[in-house]
Amino acid sequence: MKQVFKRPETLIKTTTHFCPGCHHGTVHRLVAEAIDRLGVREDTIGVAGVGCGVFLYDYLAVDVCEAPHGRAPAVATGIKRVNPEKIVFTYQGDGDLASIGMSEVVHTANRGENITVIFVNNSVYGMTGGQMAPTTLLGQQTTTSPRGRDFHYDGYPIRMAEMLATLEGVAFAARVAVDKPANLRKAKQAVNTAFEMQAKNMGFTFVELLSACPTNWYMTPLAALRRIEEEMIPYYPLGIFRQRKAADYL
Amino acid sequence: MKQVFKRPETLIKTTTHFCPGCHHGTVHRLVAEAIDRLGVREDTIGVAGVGCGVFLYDYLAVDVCEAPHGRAPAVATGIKRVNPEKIVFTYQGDGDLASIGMSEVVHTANRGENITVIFVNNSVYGMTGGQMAPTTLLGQQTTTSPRGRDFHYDGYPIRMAEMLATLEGVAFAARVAVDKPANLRKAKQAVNTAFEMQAKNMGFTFVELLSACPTNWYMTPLAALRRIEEEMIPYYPLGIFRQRKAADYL
Amino acid sequence: MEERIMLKGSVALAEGALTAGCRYYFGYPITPQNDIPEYLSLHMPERGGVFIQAESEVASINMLLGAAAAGARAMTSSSGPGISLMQEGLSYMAGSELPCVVVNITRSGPGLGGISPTQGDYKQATCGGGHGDYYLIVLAPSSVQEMYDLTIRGFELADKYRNPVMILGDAILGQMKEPVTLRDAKPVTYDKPWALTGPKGRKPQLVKSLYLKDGEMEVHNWKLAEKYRRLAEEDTMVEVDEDADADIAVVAYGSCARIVISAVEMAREEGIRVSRIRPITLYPFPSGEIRRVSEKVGRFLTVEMNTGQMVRDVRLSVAPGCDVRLLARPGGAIPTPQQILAEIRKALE
Amino acid sequence: MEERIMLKGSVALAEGALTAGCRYYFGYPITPQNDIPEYLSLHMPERGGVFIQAESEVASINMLLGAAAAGARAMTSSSGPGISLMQEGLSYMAGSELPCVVVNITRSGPGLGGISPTQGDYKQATCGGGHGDYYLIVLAPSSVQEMYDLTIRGFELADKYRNPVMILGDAILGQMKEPVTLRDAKPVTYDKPWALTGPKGRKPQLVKSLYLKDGEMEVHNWKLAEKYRRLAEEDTMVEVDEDADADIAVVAYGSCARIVISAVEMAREEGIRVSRIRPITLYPFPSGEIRRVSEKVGRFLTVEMNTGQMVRDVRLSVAPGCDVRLLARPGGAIPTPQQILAEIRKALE
Amino acid sequence: MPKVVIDEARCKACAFCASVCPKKLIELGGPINQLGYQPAFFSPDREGECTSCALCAEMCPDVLIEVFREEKAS
Amino acid sequence: MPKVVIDEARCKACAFCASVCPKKLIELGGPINQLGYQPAFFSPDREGECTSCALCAEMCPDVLIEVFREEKAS
Amino acid sequence: MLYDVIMAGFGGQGVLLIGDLLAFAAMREGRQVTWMPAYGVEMRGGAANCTVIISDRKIGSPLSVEPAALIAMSQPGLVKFRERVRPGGLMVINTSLADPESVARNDVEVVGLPANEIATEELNDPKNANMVVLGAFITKSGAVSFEKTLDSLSAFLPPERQRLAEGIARALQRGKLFAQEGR
Amino acid sequence: MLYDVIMAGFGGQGVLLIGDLLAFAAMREGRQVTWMPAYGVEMRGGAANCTVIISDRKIGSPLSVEPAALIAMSQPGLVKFRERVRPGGLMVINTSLADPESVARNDVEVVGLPANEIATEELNDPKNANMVVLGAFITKSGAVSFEKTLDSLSAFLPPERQRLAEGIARALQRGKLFAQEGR
Ligand SMILES: Cc1ncc(C[n+]2csc(CCOP(=O)(O)OP(=O)(O)O)c2C)c(N)n1
Ligand SMILES: Cc1ncc(C[n+]2csc(CCOP(=O)(O)OP(=O)(O)O)c2C)c(N)n1
Ligand code: SF4
Ligand code: SF4
Ligand code: SF4
Ligand code: SF4
Ligand code: SF4
Ligand code: SF4
Ligand SMILES: [Mg+2]
Ligand SMILES: [Mg+2]
Repeated sequence: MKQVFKRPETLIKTTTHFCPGCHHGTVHRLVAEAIDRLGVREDTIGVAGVGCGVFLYDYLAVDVCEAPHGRAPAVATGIKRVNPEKIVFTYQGDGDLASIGMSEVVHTANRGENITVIFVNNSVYGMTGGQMAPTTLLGQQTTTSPRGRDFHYDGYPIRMAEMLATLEGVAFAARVAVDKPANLRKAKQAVNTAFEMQAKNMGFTFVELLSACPTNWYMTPLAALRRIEEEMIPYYPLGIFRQRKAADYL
Repeated sequence: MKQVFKRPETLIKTTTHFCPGCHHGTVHRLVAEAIDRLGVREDTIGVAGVGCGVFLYDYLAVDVCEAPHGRAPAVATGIKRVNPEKIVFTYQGDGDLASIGMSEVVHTANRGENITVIFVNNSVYGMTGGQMAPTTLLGQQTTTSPRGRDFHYDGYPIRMAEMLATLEGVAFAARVAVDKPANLRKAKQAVNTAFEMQAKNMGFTFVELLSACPTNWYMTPLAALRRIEEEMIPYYPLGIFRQRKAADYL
Repeated sequence: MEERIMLKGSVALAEGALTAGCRYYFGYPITPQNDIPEYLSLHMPERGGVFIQAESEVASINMLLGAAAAGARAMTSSSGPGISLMQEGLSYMAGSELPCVVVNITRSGPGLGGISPTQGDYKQATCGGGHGDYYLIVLAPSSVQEMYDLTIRGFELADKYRNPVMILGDAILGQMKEPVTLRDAKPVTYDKPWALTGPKGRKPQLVKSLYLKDGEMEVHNWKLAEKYRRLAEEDTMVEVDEDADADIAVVAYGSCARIVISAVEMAREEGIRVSRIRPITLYPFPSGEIRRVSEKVGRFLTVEMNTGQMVRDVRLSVAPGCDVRLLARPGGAIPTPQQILAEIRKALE
Repeated sequence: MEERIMLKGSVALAEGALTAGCRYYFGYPITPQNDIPEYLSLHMPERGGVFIQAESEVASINMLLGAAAAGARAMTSSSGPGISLMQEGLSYMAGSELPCVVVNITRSGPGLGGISPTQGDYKQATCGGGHGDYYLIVLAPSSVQEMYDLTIRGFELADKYRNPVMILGDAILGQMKEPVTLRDAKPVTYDKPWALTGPKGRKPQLVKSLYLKDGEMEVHNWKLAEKYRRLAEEDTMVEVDEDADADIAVVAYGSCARIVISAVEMAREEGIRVSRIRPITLYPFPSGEIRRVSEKVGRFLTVEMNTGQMVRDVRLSVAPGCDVRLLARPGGAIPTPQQILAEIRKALE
Repeated sequence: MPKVVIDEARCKACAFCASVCPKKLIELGGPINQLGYQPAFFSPDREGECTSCALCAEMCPDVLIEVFREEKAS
Repeated sequence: MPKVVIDEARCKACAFCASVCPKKLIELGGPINQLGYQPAFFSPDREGECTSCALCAEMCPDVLIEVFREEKAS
Repeated sequence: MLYDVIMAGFGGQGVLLIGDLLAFAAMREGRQVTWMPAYGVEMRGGAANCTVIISDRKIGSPLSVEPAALIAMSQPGLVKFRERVRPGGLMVINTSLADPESVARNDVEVVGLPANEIATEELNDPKNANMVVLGAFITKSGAVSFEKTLDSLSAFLPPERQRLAEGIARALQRGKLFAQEGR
Repeated sequence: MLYDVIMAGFGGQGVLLIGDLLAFAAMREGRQVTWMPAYGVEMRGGAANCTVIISDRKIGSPLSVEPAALIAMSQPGLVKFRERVRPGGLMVINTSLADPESVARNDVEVVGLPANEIATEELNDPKNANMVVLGAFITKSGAVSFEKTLDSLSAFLPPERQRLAEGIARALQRGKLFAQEGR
């Protein structure tokens, strides 16, 4: 018997603190697989943003630095400049990256910092109990948009991948979803590409993953999968918004 | 004799602290003219960013609030929400807005906050003595890029008008220059439009003005004018990048 | 009518803000204070106010600065890391003499720390926190009723002194429910001729903290200092439960002071003579009352949920020679009445 | 070789950092400390190091956090408003036990304030500043030579204790030139087995400040407290110029202490017996030496360029009954030797 | 040896695996586990129907499913 | 009354006005003013050549130039 | 007199709600009372608990190191707190989801009742299993008056939930009966 | 002995540089010395000034309230500091750009020299007007040894500027001559 699917080695075998159907687990796996694939586990340093992904260090067998909320790209910059030959990535939620961490991610992208940013967009603040995120969809009810997000008061859901793709420093910017096998395959591809391009010193790479937070969407896990397809993807189109060929940069 | 050019009333008659050939004076005038034109001087509150424009209150006869460096859009948000019927604008340099204030301007724009942002892009930190700004051109020597800005270390000059134009909350985003009469006329038009759209509650309006800082460009004022035309405009194209019609928003 | 209703501390605080006439809230989520923005996101619009979830605490404090400059009663709330991010803005508000209320429902630090109740932010709160010569007015409620009452008082003091006020609570006070009596009386309000509303029928006005001309800044600093002196004179608050023949006085504030109540009861049952002092304003610190009590009692015990911070203020306050001890439990640990009692006994040995 | 060269304070400090082996600088411009980034933007790359102008002070401190976590000697510098913005990051670094050097060339505050020399950030520096139970090691140079020497020492102490170190200077010390002797000796370095370099041949490692499990955080807080105790024991620095028969002792630090030197000379010429104490570490504060001197001298004068901040630490240090006076000039005003002398005379009346 | 191994002790019963199996070979509702969930389990006796496509495993957010395939005789 | 009035006391001699005047009617190098600059001035006796186009005024960053036009007899 | 009780279970079982009701009833009796929930990360993973303290004097700490009583709605809830109940104290256990045998103490009074079964099968009202347990607890402990609790129900429930009052009252009554009759 | 002097002028006139050279020469004499410039916003608008203090003992404040001397390279520089020079002190004034008459004090020694004219017309070296003034100041004040100042020039100048040494020396000499001969 040949094993056709197994846990990536970089993924520590343990019970996670994630809720049922939470896609953080899925994204952890994709990252672990990309690291395994490049064979760089021992040369990898992750930077955990603050959010439900903060316990990255309990799940991935790489070195991990905890960053203050939103500041992971700046922390990763410091780490990468000291260790330019190591693989450095950040793992951030949408509150972390698109709200409080907007300035850091934009400037790190603009500097073309040679790191990978894994951006888990679940359209809500998971860890703190379901408040509105910058990515919360219009009309979506959260604990701080109890009448549904209204652009007059709360602004619009931000499309980070598109915005970052306008910056010269960005080597790769893609949006993928992890709601079904077909999308998962593309997601895996995008995460792999991002790490690979980093390994080739091609600059800033960014993958946004549309993910479910069933708990704070007040949905069953299966209903949450449907919401990704029916509500998120229409507003957040999937695709690669920028991809640099090595030659352009060097 | 008919007076065909006079100081706008909103512009206080006094000697400015600006260096010879500094375009802050020009931009102050354009703002004053727009306020005069709408007849809203008594209903206007300006928010001064930190930079050579911080003394706004010495030059414009409107109420002024000093904001911490980069935070003018947040301060303006607070003021506008309390006084929704008043005209509120920020006056910010490129260090203030595009570096430390990135997060505030992006989120304020995204919220569609009904204010006007006047963005003086002179590609350098004037007030603090000529350090590199996010808008400093590649190769430009400043006191903190003594070998010329190098994108490997310092990243790329950021095109704010284009980036903000990607956001749904933005009603108007334009880039103009103040280096010669023809451009000045368009600049005046853009500033007028921005204030006018605010008066009509159309959302966030943004005007980027390419301006000279002869002192920190180590140039004569006239050479500085030429630099705007020959070096800045080619990298920072002039134009209107987003303009909403009222109906779209309401 | 003096009806009591059961309210959560955070909700009582939010209701206090609404009662005080606060109609502008700007804040960013952080545990353990999310009940405040959540409650206000629902109720602020109902009362004609504005609730904005800011993109960060830096944005929150600066939106607050703008709203305060425009003359409104406005508030933000956060916890340790967020409060640290507000230090620049707080310094600006103090420097520009802008009133506001900032709530810190603390979590244990430093860093990301833990979310359990703590008093580890005492230093930051009472030192001003940001750069320069200024102080926040710091109020420390000890019950859900006070979460309500002191929030109202906070808005009044902020306006009276044109200075930011901090309400320093913790997760116990924020999460617990207790019976509360809501106020009927109208909160005191103050004219704000300095507010920025556009220069209609008057000269243009200016809110700023930049003073570059020779000597200006010193004048401004002494002006602020004089304000803090007047504040200490007129508005220091403290609760003293005095035993005229006390052998020891116990000092504690906030939720910790509740536990001291239990300990003091136990001690008194044993026949130990104890006075109890609860600072309500942490800045201005009730040095006068502590000094007065210390002139009769030679032994003090300070109980804190940190590694020992307020104890410095107690030491600076007491009469020379008075012995000030410390019982400290940091990191979200909560001293038990038994432990405090043991410490009282030890101090009297 | 003991050659003296004329250096600007900021440059001496930057050279000190390079001598200490610092190869990573992250900072954001702010007056009056721009000479430091400007000098390092030129010289850091020459020595194989990295200079990054960060987009903000928040980014600076977090890049520093990353570089420190990776095991490098790294530095940032700023002034009041920027330092306030770093408080969250500093709290995280202290909580995660990361070494670094943060320079504050002060400007007068609160708010945007002024850019003249001041000691208004004493409270912020010595209180930890950010949220939670932690302290920075605070070094206060008083000459250009010390700008160089204490920066080197700063990196050593940071690594020894795995704690952020603040160099607290002001515009006088940053802008002035004085003769300086550069060091030949190699700076002390420390192994950093905890650094994040990828888990090659070892278990994965972790830099964090989050402690959520019951009791963990208290243990961590006491661990930090024990470190600060050891720091005070082993590395408190103070300069004492003692007159065995002094009638008064004058305490001042930094540039202010220089003016006190002139004043004390004038006083001694008049026959007044004066001791002079200059804290070099502001945290840990040299309470022991002050206590020792105060056991012989009943009168103290604290001179500060603020409204009175260090005076609290002096009062907490002196023997009971010792009279501690204050001469304070905030907002960029600089007390003159004459003024100090007058105050000394007054204290002795 | 079965083709599909589910770590039932850690299963949180999200049902993602069951929802994607083209053959509907996975059911929910196993005996309650330590986490308090009634886990997914492979339908007894239907192993032959499994194509080892691993869609179930790909979808499991907690990465609890291992999939094997019989090696072709070479 | 002249067509072009320059506030020479405040002029910083940037030369913007002179550089744009299509008729080259403005010169630099007037007597040093309080600010320490040798200000711009309208070339004496060339008033007739001025078209009141106001380009000089538009360009002055310190807004020191006023321009008048003779009103057409109606 | 001071009476303190911890109630623990899964999120969704309504443990915070029965704490709330108990505290409310105590307030209506004119007594001092505090209600303190576990919050934040502790909540993730579905655990929920709260502490209610009722007293005739000002209440100090709203937390209990050694409570007089425990209401355990689930096995993890029971495990977490079973050692802390003070000797002589009371444990009311929902035997549908927790095993009273696992207490292994003989210095406390243990009352077990299959609340989920009772609520679902007898009352046809599975949501009110918590109220069944509360009814039993109030009856056993006398922490508040049972009658006053019933009386305070309509004041306790917000207007849009008044229709639930009847079901809750029935569940409380059923719990009381179980406490009295052991079935 | 402590000697303190303020030098003031426009930016670009090299006032900071002559302060630097004076301080450097003093250091080479083995003395204590401080050099303190005005900085920041004060610089905007073109004013520049610095204070040099030379002493045989440790120097306290590097700023002077009442300096022993003033070097005024411009009229605004003269105006700003003319009241502060201590009675009996010295003022060396560049009469090309400042008016000694405006001092209106008779308790200080005033030396005026048309440094710009001298440098431009006599030396054909307009950049070194500042050095002419410094030469005169050193000669009048004796703050440092004139010869030692000349000697230290090559050490003072960075390698790429060594070629300037000769012109500076000539300018210093010319200033010395003026101080000695009044022309
Ligand atoms: C400075 C600061 N502000 C706020 C918080 C509280 N906080 C922790 S996680 C979080 C948001 C988490 O949301 P997101 O980044 O979307 O991650 P998710 O949990 O949804 O994966 C917030 C606001 C904090 N830790 N620090
Ligand atoms: C928090 C903070 N950081 C830094 C500064 C210092 N500072 C003042 S103005 C400025 C930049 C000015 O540049 P810009 O915004 O481009 O304005 P300009 O002067 O060029 O018009 C800086 C960095 C400050 N005041 N506050
Ligand atoms: S709260 Fe949301 S994001 Fe967090 S673990 Fe649960 S499902 Fe995942
Ligand atoms: S420094 Fe530059 S921006 Fe500032 S006033 Fe001078 S020219 Fe203008
Ligand atoms: S491997 Fe494919 S066929 Fe087999 S159980 Fe999984 S999803 Fe079904
Ligand atoms: S996908 Fe995983 S966690 Fe979800 S039900 Fe299947 S095995 Fe369980
Ligand atoms: S108005 Fe026109 S023509 Fe007349 S001086 Fe000005 S630029 Fe020249
Ligand atoms: S444009 Fe204005 S400031 Fe410049 S030279 Fe002409 S008048 Fe003077
Ligand atoms: Mg999220
Ligand atoms: Mg600029």
